[in-house]
Amino acid sequence: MEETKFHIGEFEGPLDLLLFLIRKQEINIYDIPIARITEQYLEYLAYASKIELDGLTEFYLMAATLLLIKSRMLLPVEIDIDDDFDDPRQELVEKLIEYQKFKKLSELIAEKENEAEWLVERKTAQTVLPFKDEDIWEKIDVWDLLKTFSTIVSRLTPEKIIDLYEEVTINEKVTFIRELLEAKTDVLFTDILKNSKSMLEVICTFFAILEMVKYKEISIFQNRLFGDIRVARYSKTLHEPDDAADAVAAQAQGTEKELSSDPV
Amino acid sequence: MSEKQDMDIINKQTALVEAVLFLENEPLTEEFLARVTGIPKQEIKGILDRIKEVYEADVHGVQLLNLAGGYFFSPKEELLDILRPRYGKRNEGRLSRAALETLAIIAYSQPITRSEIESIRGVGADSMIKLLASKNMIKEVGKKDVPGHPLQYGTTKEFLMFFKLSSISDLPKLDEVEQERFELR
Amino acid sequence: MSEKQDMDIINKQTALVEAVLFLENEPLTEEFLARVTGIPKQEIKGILDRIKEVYEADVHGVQLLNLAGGYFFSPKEELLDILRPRYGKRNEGRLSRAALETLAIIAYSQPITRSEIESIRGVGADSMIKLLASKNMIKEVGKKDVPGHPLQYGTTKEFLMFFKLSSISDLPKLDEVEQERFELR
Repeated sequence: MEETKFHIGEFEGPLDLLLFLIRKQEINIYDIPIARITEQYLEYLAYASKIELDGLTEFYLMAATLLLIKSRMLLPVEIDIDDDFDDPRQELVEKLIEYQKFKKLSELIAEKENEAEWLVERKTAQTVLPFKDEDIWEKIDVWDLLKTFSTIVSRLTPEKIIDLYEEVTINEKVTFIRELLEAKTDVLFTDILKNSKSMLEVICTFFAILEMVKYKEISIFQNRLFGDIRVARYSKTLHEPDDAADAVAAQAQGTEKELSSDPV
Repeated sequence: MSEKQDMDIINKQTALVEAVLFLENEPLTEEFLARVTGIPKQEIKGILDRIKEVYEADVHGVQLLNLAGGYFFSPKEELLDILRPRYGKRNEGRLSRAALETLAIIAYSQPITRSEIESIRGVGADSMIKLLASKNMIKEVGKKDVPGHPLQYGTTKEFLMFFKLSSISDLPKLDEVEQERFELR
Repeated sequence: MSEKQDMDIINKQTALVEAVLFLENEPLTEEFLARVTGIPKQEIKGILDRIKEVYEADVHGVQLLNLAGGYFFSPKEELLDILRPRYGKRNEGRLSRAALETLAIIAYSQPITRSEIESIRGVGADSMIKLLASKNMIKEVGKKDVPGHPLQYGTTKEFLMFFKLSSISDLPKLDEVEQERFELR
């Protein structure tokens, strides 16, 4: 075999291989030199079976068919006067042409598939018709919120839940501290911790405070070592006496990354 | 009734169908549109043709498409290149050559049995049939009236949608030269 | 440039804006439309006016509305009575669920950004955030320390009052079984 650069997986079946051999030699499909083609087919198969064992059954079946046709061709044929005898290759030729047709059609379909490679999707509608909004808020209570949230949570994949968990606790504490500071100008660390039952909550509270200090949302004070920490709303005049720094601080508030150098 | 009044009614019906097509986010059949709008089914087709025509104007960026018997608005093809980066979603699950060959045989020769497919391809078709069925591209459509009553397969609505065809008769055709090549002499 | 070419460009831009309004399916600002389409912001207004005018024709069932700076297509008023039995209820139902879900996420996960909400619910949150903010249930509470510094939302005092809570820590907790799902694995 001159070329053995291809392997069995490249052919979708014995018909595909046969078509390949026929095309390669530009043979007229209606007059296949069956002996030559059979020889080439078997050579290929002998090579292929050395490297691949799976999926060869059908290829061997075709080999048997080819050999059968070949032997029939060799048998002396009683030629009738009208010259109308059955060509042993007839059935195979029909199959090859039929197969070739569908190969062509599958190329057409493949082109269509390429066109369909991208979808442009419309987003799901949420507000379409004007609605009476008072209906929405009718009879909702805090348990509806919990129920809704727990349904949402149960829909989430574990990775998302882990993220959410971390955010919930620290962020919850941030919110809690904000609330406290809306009512009072300052609050003691121990007050914030008062309701904290678990170590995790204490840690989260601590992280929440650090976070808020970082964003210059609060200031923390401690008047003696190991004393209670006082948490107060951030006041820029306390930290940035000069005007230029004031402007920068005001601009940076809540958005900048730099750590605050507030004394602890 | 005056011509003016006729026109008013037609306009109102067209407007109503347009609004329903806009509100629903999926392909709608003529039957569905008739039921929802209360417009007689035999008039729906004419109204849809009218909407299609209106949206053909260059000023419009969406068009009325009809795939697999369902009508829906969709951005025009010439805008897709601009819209794709933001709104495009890659169609997952491209088919292998073997799957496409099997699908082509089923699409163009349906209804067709497993053994008929196998005789065309010269290889077993079991796993390809399972694969295509799992992708909703084909389904069982009946049984052949021969001994053993083997199952027959055909393509699905999803197949038409995937290949953007309004019906099976829209499948791409071989051109004449190719057609002749594949005629048996 | 010829008048014909000018018209072609205007038509193409109008078509593009229409397609974006259709795909986004919620109120869009002029800034957003300019950014997504690449059309200069000062030209967007003219294009929107043109779309508005086109859809005023009787044959159209939707119209371009502009509420609170957001442009969107909506069914015409005269069709609402016919459409409401089918779409009014369903959309209210859908809307109230969407609003409640969004509010629950914000309440339990605050502060939270729009894209975080969207990643949890899997759909756009813009219109729900606007709605909840207009009801004074949520407000902007800060900016997240990530590139782009997206706004973070949290609940308001009115939210606490509405749900008769003295503070956010009074929100009922997920029960133990569900809590376990939160445990780090």
